[in-house]
Amino acid sequence: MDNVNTLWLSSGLAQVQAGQIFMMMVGLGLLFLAIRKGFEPLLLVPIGFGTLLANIPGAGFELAPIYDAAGHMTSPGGLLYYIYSAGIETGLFPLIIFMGVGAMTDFGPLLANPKTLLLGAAAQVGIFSTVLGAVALGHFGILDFSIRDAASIGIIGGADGPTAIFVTSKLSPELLGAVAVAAYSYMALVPIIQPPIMRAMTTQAEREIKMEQLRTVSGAEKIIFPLTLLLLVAFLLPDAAPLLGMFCFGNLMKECGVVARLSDTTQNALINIVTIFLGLGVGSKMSAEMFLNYETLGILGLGAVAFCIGTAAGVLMAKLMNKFSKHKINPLIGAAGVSAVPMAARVANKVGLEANPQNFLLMHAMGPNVAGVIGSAVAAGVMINLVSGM
Amino acid sequence: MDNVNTLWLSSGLAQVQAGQIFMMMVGLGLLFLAIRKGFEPLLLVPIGFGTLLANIPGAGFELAPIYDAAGHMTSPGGLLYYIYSAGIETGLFPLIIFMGVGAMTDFGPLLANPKTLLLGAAAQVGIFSTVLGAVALGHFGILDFSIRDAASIGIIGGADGPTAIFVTSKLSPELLGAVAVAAYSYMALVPIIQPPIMRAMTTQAEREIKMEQLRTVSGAEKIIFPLTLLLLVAFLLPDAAPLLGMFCFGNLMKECGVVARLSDTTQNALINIVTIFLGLGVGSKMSAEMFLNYETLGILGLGAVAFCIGTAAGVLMAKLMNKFSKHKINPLIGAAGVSAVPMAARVANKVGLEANPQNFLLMHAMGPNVAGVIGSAVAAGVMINLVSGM
Amino acid sequence: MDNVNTLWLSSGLAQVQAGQIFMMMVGLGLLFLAIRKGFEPLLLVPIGFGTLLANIPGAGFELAPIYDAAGHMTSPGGLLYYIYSAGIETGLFPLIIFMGVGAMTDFGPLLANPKTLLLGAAAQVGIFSTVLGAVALGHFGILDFSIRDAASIGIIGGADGPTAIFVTSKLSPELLGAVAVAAYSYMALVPIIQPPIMRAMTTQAEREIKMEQLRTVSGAEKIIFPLTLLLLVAFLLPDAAPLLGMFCFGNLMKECGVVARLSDTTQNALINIVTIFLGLGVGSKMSAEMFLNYETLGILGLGAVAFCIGTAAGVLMAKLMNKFSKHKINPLIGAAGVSAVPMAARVANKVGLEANPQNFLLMHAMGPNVAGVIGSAVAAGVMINLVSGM
Amino acid sequence: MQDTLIDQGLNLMLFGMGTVFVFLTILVFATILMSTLVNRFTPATKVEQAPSQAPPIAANSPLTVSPHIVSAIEKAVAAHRQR
Amino acid sequence: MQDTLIDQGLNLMLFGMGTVFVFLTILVFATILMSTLVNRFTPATKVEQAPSQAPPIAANSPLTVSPHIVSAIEKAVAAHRQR
Amino acid sequence: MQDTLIDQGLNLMLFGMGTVFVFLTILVFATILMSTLVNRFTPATKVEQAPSQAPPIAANSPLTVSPHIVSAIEKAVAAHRQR
Ligand code: NA
Ligand code: NA
Ligand code: NA
Repeated sequence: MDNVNTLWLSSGLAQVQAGQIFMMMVGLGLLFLAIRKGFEPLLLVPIGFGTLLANIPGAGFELAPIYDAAGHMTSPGGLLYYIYSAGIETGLFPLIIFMGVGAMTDFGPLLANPKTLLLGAAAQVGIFSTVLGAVALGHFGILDFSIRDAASIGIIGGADGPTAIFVTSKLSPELLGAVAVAAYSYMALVPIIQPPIMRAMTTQAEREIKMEQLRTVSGAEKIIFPLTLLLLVAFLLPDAAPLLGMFCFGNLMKECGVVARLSDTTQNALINIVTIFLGLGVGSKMSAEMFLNYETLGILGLGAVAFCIGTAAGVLMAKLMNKFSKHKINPLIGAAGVSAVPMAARVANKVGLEANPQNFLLMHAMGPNVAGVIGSAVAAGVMINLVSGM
Repeated sequence: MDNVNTLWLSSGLAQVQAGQIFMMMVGLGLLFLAIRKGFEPLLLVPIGFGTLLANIPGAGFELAPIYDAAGHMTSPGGLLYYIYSAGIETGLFPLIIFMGVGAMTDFGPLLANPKTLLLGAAAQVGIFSTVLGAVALGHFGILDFSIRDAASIGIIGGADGPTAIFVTSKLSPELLGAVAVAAYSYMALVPIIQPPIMRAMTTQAEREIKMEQLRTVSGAEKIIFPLTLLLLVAFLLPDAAPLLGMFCFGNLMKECGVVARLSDTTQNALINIVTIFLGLGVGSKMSAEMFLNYETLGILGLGAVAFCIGTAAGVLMAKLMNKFSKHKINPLIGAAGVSAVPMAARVANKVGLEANPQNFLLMHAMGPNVAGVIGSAVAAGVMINLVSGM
Repeated sequence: MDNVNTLWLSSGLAQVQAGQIFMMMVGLGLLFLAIRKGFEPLLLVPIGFGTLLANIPGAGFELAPIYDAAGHMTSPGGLLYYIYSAGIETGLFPLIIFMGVGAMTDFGPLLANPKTLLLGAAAQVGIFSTVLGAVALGHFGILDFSIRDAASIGIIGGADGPTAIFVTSKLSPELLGAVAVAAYSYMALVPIIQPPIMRAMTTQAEREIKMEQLRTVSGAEKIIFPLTLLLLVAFLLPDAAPLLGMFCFGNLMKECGVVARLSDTTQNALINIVTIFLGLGVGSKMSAEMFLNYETLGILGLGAVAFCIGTAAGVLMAKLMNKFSKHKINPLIGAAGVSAVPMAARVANKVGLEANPQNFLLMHAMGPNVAGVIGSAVAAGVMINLVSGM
Repeated sequence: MQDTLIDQGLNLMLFGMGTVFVFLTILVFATILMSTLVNRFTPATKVEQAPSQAPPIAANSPLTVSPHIVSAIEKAVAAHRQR
Repeated sequence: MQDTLIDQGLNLMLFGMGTVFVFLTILVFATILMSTLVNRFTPATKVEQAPSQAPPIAANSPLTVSPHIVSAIEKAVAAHRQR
Repeated sequence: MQDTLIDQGLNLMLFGMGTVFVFLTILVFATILMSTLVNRFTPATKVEQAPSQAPPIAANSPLTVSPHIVSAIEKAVAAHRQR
């Protein structure tokens, strides 16, 4: 009878709390969005499943190992604990993913038209105005946000998953679940969020602007650009060096042409392995205590605002640049400055085609699109630096 | 001359013990079985080679690193030590392999005929009757087995390598070598062990039973099944959640169709890397002190009994089910309930073809075959739970 | 204003030291050699980039994590710190790479003509005479070399990157950057360093010697050879067992033919992943304090001498063997005994074709070439053993 | 627990095997229920949805080969032709 | 710092956005300078060098497939033909 | 040991180089012996066994490409044909 009791007491039904059931529904919801709606499935499938695992009553996926006084392990830790502490707390997984993203990035369109970097800068207004929104909510006691939390929430506006995870795991690890879910969800929603804003901020004539064909970029330029970027980062903003350093390393491996087998593994086996574990590890922070509160609603709301402001700022910046330059820019590509590579560039292309079926903006939009990645990594570096000193 | 002495004293010949030589012969024997006889080579090649490495006199493959009082490493540990402590003691490697196995598993045949799950349950009788055998040997002082050892030995009957390694590394790490070797060896011997039992337990008429063609299973069912299984585990038997959770995660990645690149890496690069290190790590427990004793003979004997009983129980269960159902089951597919995927299903097919050359049982046997994986993971969970409380 | 100050103080420009700028130029130089000159790019691209990262002022790539008294992490470590401490300090990365190299090695030519093993032995004279050179420099107070440093410098003459990294990380970690750079640079320079020496040490008639066609080697011999080598190592020189054990394991996986999927992953995804991190980790030891001193110049000079002496010794050994054997060896293949697989074998082939356009030495030179790998792993083992006792 | 080893073994057999059977029996019913529900709710939308939903799943196996390998294959094939 | 939360947020906005704009503006000029220098110094050698330098870069994508896969592909193609 | 550095270096040279030569010389004989034994015992069974044993080894290189890639290749080839 003791055994029946043991089994019953250890069963999920005997231990389950309402919060866990709710979080499992959140996990199932994320899986639904990822699988049926195609919301960034590469990350949301592992995050959703990790949410399920982390909320199984009594399974202990997120428990740390226990050692006796002599240092012997008396109880091994749970899978998600090891993943989180080895890969996320240390920052390794986001950095390795950034290396892989770098190895998949083509800076050609950006090099052909470098001033589109400014569009990538402008879109980061979304990040910082969201920070302001979060501190306002915190200041007036509406939600419990510190300056560290505000920075982590703002970075959602960077529309860049690994950057958001890197910053949040350093500044506000308890918000990691909500921030990562918001970042990936809104990235998936870019085709719904951006077009109305883009249309509202531009005239038909502006949307019809046809841009000059991009010049051919030489292989040497593509090789030297990541090194140029790294050196600038090194001397001006070392706090952005972890993210941008690995990004440039991946890109150099791709472009230099002599380490193709390393570049190939970086873009495939390595980034896939790390993506699986990163997603599961983020899931481990999706516990009821951390997720089921008004702060999460605030994060989701602020994240949406961040995307909208970033989109608008990119478009406005493009319009401003057109005032000073005779090579006109179609302001729709400014919206691609939020990053969300390559979705935002495709959206710019699609809205452009609506205005003029002969106007292909895709390659033009890739410039601000990758500029947005650089821009939010820079914003991440400066926020980590400033917030740590506050 | 000191140097000659140093070299001589550090040579293998000066340090070797009889047990090490014997264990190296065991390692060579495992390599022979794997390479020439095709015994589960993916695991037995690394285990066999790991056995050789672990028994090289003075090479220190299994030594822990040494730190001075200030925490500086004064002597790095051996390769096998790092592998064992990072991947096996923590349970990570068996779990990652289970994820890969999940990503390779097709639940279609099981979903088309869910009652074959009961065949997978019945075959686990092999596990628990072996536990009884082991405690009997322990109780009467014939061999030195505790209840933890008995559970680890019983799990050999689950015919599932990663499950056996997971349970044994938690309950009786010193038996890991013998249990893993027995599990993989008997899995390789399934085509020799099972047919005589299957023939003895069935009549010619039973073996000729032709089963109805399996219905087509929809993609949606295949996606929802791993989630259903996970939720049942979560609420009824959280102790089985690590193994079955990762199994369901791998399967969901495969079936959902939106993360094909993750599923592909899980089934290839990731599972291959982990398999190599898992095998080497198991080899590190193949030392003379742990392996060269009567207990190992007992484990090998009990393991064989476990396979036989499991096979018989699966066949008998199928015959029992036929008494209550009008959709007749060919009892041969009950033997596939021990798991040993896909070998046991092929054996069922082959014995069936002997009885009736038109009777293809392979797909029918895949149902109980994967049910056996679930069944032994459930048995593993319940044993870890109950034994820890004893 | 405080914030401007914070940003300025944390910028690279405010913190940079002359040594860091110089080391960044060294890193760029390595990248130039790797990308434009094709110097062993698989290693020198990651090492060069790692050098850049490690010398970014204030970026903290090489910092250890900081824990508070309760064991909580207050500051995560840098990427390069984790890579170095997990993969290089422990010896794991060089060993895994050696496994991959083993899985890419064909012992066929060596088995067809086993006495070419002696050429691989002779070329190790380069290692040990360089040790003598280093201790002479140390003894006379010209440079600050201990016996451990001398052994690490000598191993450059082994012309085998992972072996050099393995030995140096154990004996003189502070020399790791210089030794690894020298080893890979000179391996890349083999086509320039070796031919003049080879021509100077041989007559035209010797270079024209045509060797008998190699016999066919059976698959069974190829399977049993790595086991034979492992057993000899186990009993005679266990200190060489880590390197040669993993080498033999990789080779057995390749040759046994039953674990092709493991062998394939070992040769591709796994070795590529580890190569990237090994290179970055080596770069983390490329700091100004460790690299910018006269010792580095001494290391570079001695390394070049080591290659020259090794080449000459291999050629001389071949000429000596011709005095005692009626099956003549073309002495050019002796130069391949330094290893630097497969570059040195190709150089022997090319110099041979200059002398006689019909004389293809490539396959004959592969024997001493892989023998050189074994020879320097043996030398590494014996040096680690003897030096640790001094 | 201060049971004898045999008692412990019998307990393990009894409760272990019982749990396995109970769990898998529940799973049988859960699976049947799941399949029934899925097939009841998807047929309605099946006629239109089947084609739209089938491809991602059918496309699974070809997609597991990354696009650049496929393009490399096509190049290899083209190159092979030209010989 | 003992600023209020709002002050901290404003500071972060001001200095953060400023840094982003300053950094990316500098990067614009650095990139233009880099491209100009690269294209000034390579054209001279371009006529001869272009063909020799282009291949390693152009060869990039096919090279990302390891040689043994390519040979396997060729075998597969050959095998497929013979059917 | 309180030898001078030079003594240590000479010792290392002497015993190191000696060990390398002794070890590799033993390996030469061990290899010759191994090959002789292998080829003595396999020829007898070679006539029948060669075909059965050769395939798994010969099959090595194609097998290193996983089956689903091979099938993808065949599909790509088929698709390419139909164009
Ligand atoms: Na961005
Ligand atoms: Na089983
Ligand atoms: Na060598």
